Amino acid sequence: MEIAFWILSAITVIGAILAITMRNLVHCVLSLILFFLGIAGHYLLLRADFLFAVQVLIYIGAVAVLILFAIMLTRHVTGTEGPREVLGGKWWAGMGTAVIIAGLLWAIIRKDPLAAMLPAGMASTSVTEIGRALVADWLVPFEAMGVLLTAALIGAVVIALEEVIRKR
Amino acid sequence: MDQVYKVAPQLLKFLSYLLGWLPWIGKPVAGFLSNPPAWFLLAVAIAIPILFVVSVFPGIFAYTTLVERKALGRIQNRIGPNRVGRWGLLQPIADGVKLLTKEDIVPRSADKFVHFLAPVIAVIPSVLLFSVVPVGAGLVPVDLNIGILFAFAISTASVLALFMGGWASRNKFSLLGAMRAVAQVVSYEVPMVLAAVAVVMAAGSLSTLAIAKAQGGGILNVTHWFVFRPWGFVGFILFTIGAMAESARTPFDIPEAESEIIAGYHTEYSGFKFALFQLGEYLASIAMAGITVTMFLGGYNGPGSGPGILGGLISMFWFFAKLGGMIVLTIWIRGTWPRVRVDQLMSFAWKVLLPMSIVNIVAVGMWHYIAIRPIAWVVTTLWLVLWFITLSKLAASENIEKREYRYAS
Amino acid sequence: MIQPLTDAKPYTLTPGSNGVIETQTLEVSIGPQHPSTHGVFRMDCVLDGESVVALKPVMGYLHRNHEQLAERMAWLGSMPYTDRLDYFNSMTNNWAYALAVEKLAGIKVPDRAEYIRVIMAELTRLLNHSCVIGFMLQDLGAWGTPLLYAFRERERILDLYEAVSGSRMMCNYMRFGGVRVNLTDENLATAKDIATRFPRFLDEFEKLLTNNEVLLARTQRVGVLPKELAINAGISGPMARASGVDYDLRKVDKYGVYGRLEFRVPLGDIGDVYDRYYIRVLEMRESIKILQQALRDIPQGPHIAPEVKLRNFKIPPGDGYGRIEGPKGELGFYLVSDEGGKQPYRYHVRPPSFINLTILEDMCVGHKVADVVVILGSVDIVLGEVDR
Amino acid sequence: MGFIGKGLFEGMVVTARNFVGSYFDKERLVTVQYPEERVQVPENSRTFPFLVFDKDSDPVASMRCVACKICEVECPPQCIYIVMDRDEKGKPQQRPKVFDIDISVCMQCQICVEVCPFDAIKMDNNYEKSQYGRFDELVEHLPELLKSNEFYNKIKPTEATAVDAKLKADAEKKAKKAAPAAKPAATAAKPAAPAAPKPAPVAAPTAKIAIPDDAPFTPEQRQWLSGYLSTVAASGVAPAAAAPVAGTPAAPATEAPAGNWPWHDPGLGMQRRLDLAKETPIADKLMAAMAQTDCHACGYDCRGYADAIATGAETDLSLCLPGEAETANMLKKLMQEAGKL
Repeated sequence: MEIAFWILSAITVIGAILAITMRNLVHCVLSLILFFLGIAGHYLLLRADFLFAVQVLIYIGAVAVLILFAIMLTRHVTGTEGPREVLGGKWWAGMGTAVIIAGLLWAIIRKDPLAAMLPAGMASTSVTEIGRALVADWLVPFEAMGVLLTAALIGAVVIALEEVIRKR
Repeated sequence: MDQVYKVAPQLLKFLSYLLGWLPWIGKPVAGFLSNPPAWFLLAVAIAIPILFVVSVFPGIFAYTTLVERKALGRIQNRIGPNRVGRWGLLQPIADGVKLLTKEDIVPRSADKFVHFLAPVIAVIPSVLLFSVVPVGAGLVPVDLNIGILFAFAISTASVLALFMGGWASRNKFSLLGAMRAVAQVVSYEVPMVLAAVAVVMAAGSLSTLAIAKAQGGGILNVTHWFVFRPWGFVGFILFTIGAMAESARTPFDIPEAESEIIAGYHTEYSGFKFALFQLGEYLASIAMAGITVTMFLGGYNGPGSGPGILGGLISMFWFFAKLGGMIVLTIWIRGTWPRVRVDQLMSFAWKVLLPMSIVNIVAVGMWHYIAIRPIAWVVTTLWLVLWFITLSKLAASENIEKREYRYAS
Repeated sequence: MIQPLTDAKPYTLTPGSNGVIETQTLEVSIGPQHPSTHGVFRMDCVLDGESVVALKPVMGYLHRNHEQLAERMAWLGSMPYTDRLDYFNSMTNNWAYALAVEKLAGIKVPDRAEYIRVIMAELTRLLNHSCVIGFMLQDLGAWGTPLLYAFRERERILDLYEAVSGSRMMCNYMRFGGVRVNLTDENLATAKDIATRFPRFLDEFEKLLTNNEVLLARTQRVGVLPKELAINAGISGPMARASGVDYDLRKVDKYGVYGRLEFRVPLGDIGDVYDRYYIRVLEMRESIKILQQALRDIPQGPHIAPEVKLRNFKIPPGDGYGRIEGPKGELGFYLVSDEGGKQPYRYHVRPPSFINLTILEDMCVGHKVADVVVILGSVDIVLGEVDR
Repeated sequence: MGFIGKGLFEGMVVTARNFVGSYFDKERLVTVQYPEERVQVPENSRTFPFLVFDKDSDPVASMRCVACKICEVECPPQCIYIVMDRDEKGKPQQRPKVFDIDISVCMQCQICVEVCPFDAIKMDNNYEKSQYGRFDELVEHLPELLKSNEFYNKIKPTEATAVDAKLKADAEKKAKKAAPAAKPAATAAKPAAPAAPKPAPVAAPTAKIAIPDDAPFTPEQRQWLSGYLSTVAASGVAPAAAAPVAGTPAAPATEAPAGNWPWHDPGLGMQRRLDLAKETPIADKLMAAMAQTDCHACGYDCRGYADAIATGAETDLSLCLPGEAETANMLKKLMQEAGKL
């Protein structure tokens, strides 16, 4: 388990680093997928099967593919040119962001109110319990999220429609 | 896996009995095997399903290609391969040898690394898919409690290989094929998952084994198959269409449409890389057929199937028989229908399949809440038929018209 | 040197400034090495995603100098070369050339020869149309099944051709003033057998295809050729008739003995790929009727005009245009004979494939790239005839 | 239309019927497994040309081809190449020394067969002519091209029977016409024989003696040959008697009987023929300059071509293919001498 954890962590970190340093945009996305895979592996390691499946399904199957699609639609896909410089001269901004996020995460993990609520030992992540949590304990945020996403969807349709109408 | 865990010691005992006859190493090995340590038992228990998946399904793949070529040949009034071995039985081996010995060509301007990686990635998800397909009563390589979801997640990943292959080849046809593949897989995922939701609702579990188990019982272990429910029948058709689109089988083989974009994403692949693409594609197709069988056609259930050695063997027979039936169905369709166009494919997925699968979910709900079976039958059937007629009329009115022809006087 | 299409005809999508995503067009050469171009034909397509925004047909990869060759050769010498124009329909090519020469030299063809020619031409129409539909379905991705059914039936006709003329495809069968070999009773019986058998095949073929929803969706309202454009572009044959142009040389010219035979000319209204498919099916049914009448009425007599010399055949100065309704459209030969008259001074072919191909872009633009190959398939070209 | 999918379902029924039918119905399984099974090719079937000879014992001598080059000229893709055989003195023999067909160029059109006046070239039906090379391997030479009349009869019985009957009738007609001339000269036949060259086997091209007893002939061949030679010799030794008859150019050219003109013998050299025609009108001189094969390459027989030139109906002097440049030059010379050019 230890070995698996380190291997997966290495994959995740390497994927993340490659994703922001590669020259070719498509390579970046492929590295990003590697990163997603590493995260999925971690979920599996934590016996969070459902999260693993959702991670693969949503992040690799949908998000990464969507990014690829966007790149293919916009970039010179058969060429090799990509961003020449990562972050430009503002590397300190990136570093600052990283430090802040790391600090936040550390603080949350240290003093998470959720962690106290959970029963001791391995957190159960079976489908049934996730389902129950979503539609019983966290119903309002869940529904709010649903409404938000629906609104985004409708917005996208409206924008696309506008384009279609203008084209005509 | 639990079953394998139980069987493994017996198997090892048998092995040790066999190996005991060997000189020198026979005795110590036999001793080790007859009383194995726990870690070894675990390793064996893990290895057996892996070996099973890696040996049986590629074998099925090899002979699927042969059966496909033979059956297509017969459909087209030809004989099909019959030169290598009796009835061409060694043809897959000859094909393999041929593909292995062919020159591996990589286009000069290709993205070498991605070009190399794509066929490898094409195979991995396809093999992983089999890990949740129950091949017999209680016999599933890994009984994940999210089996179905896992299958969908993994099969989506296969699109990456297609994209990588198409993009890395630096060929416009390949790129078109890759774009088509991505668009197709992403849009067919949705109705397929929704069709599966109906089954999950009825079975009350995401585990493939539980779904298969839920279809047991009834007369001859047959009548409880989901396909013999109104919603199950519709779900079966929706899921089969989705699975065929997902694994790019005719009439949805537009990512590799040879008459339009030559071979799509694998235009620039030759030799063994091409073979790997084919392997991945066929394995995915077979695995999807296996999942279809599990979800709708009763899985391993059939007359005589059940627990125990004999019941297990019979259940395996039923599973593979149904799998063969599904494979034959795809071949038959391949020999008959023309290919749909890429935009029609999309509009079919979004305008027919998606509404129909949502309607189907509602039908399962009705089925669940109407306690009296005959009424449930009538209501769900009516509901589904009405929607089917409406949707097909809508779809047909867009694309199809009836023509009359006149003659010059 | 072929100019890139984008230079020849600049095409820009709406630029990114006005809020629309900026995209690139993709220029794809479909052919000359492509499974669906029916030979070495190239289509320079400019694609916006999957849609065709411009298309330029590029021909000439199979140019064999046919016309100049004929001008260097005795009249008879070009007869075998006409086989190689549209190598599917050597019989009708032969007939068109023989007809032109006969017109120019004023040769009267015996009745039996005319009937034999009609039989051969209608058999050719059957085999051409059935194979064209097969090829079109192949382009649609039907994995060869309709094509191989068509080939199965074509084989019977080719067997007859071989038994009569000695060769399956390069028949070289017609001669000035008749045909080379007389049909025996056995041959006639075979032809009768084909004529009675073919409708059954057609029924099966139609059952496989005509109501197939995928085929309907793929072909209807695709590649529409309006009637006016068809007339203006000089389109002929089933393609013109599918667009509703009532023009069939068998009715217009009544060459051969077509005047004595009873048949109808099916017409379409829309002129899309489906119409072109179905018109061909209907034409095959009419062809069978013609065949049955011709086989019933065929008289005894000489199969070739006895006065026509094989060698040193000379034609007095003059010019003439002979045309027939080939399976692909109006196939004509324009011949000029000058002093000496041993070989044509000018020899020009009016190939239906070539002229029907000229409106490819008009039919394709706006459709998907997958439709382009189907539209091309429905035009029914043979590159031997396009490039010559 | 019923419901969506009906057409698709019907299509599947059709393919299923074909699938099952392919196991039971010969009509639905048309494959012929080629190397093991072969289709019986129809009699008319044609592939590449071959040259017919009559006698197995001596293919070269008995070949029907007279090297008239009509096929060479008429062949549309020009895949035939012929060189006429000549003896060491340069006298044309009535057969080709080289007869090549480039089967990579040949388009199997059968025009050579149709134009051949001697029924010497016919179409084979052997379609297995693949070779490993692309160039020389695909050129067929005389030895490969020569096939016996029996072979021709075997592959195309109907056609060959008709040809044989026609040839026999022609030969009889010829013999009948030659017989009166041959009779008086029968005694002269023997001494004259050496002068008359016979179609000689390649192995012994210089054989001068007509039919030695040790010559490789069967008795009936020997008999035939002696008859043939006596006819030839008869025409060769009776110039004075024949000349006046032939001297009237008005005689219908098409039915010209052989032997009325002593020079009408393709075995003779150009000089000898002209000597024989020395005292005759211009038309006969012209005729004597020709190759005497009556091959119709010019569109006439030899008599007719000469008459046509003499009367001015034909102005092209280069039409005699077997005579090659020799004849063309001589015709020009004769015409100039006669003051007609």
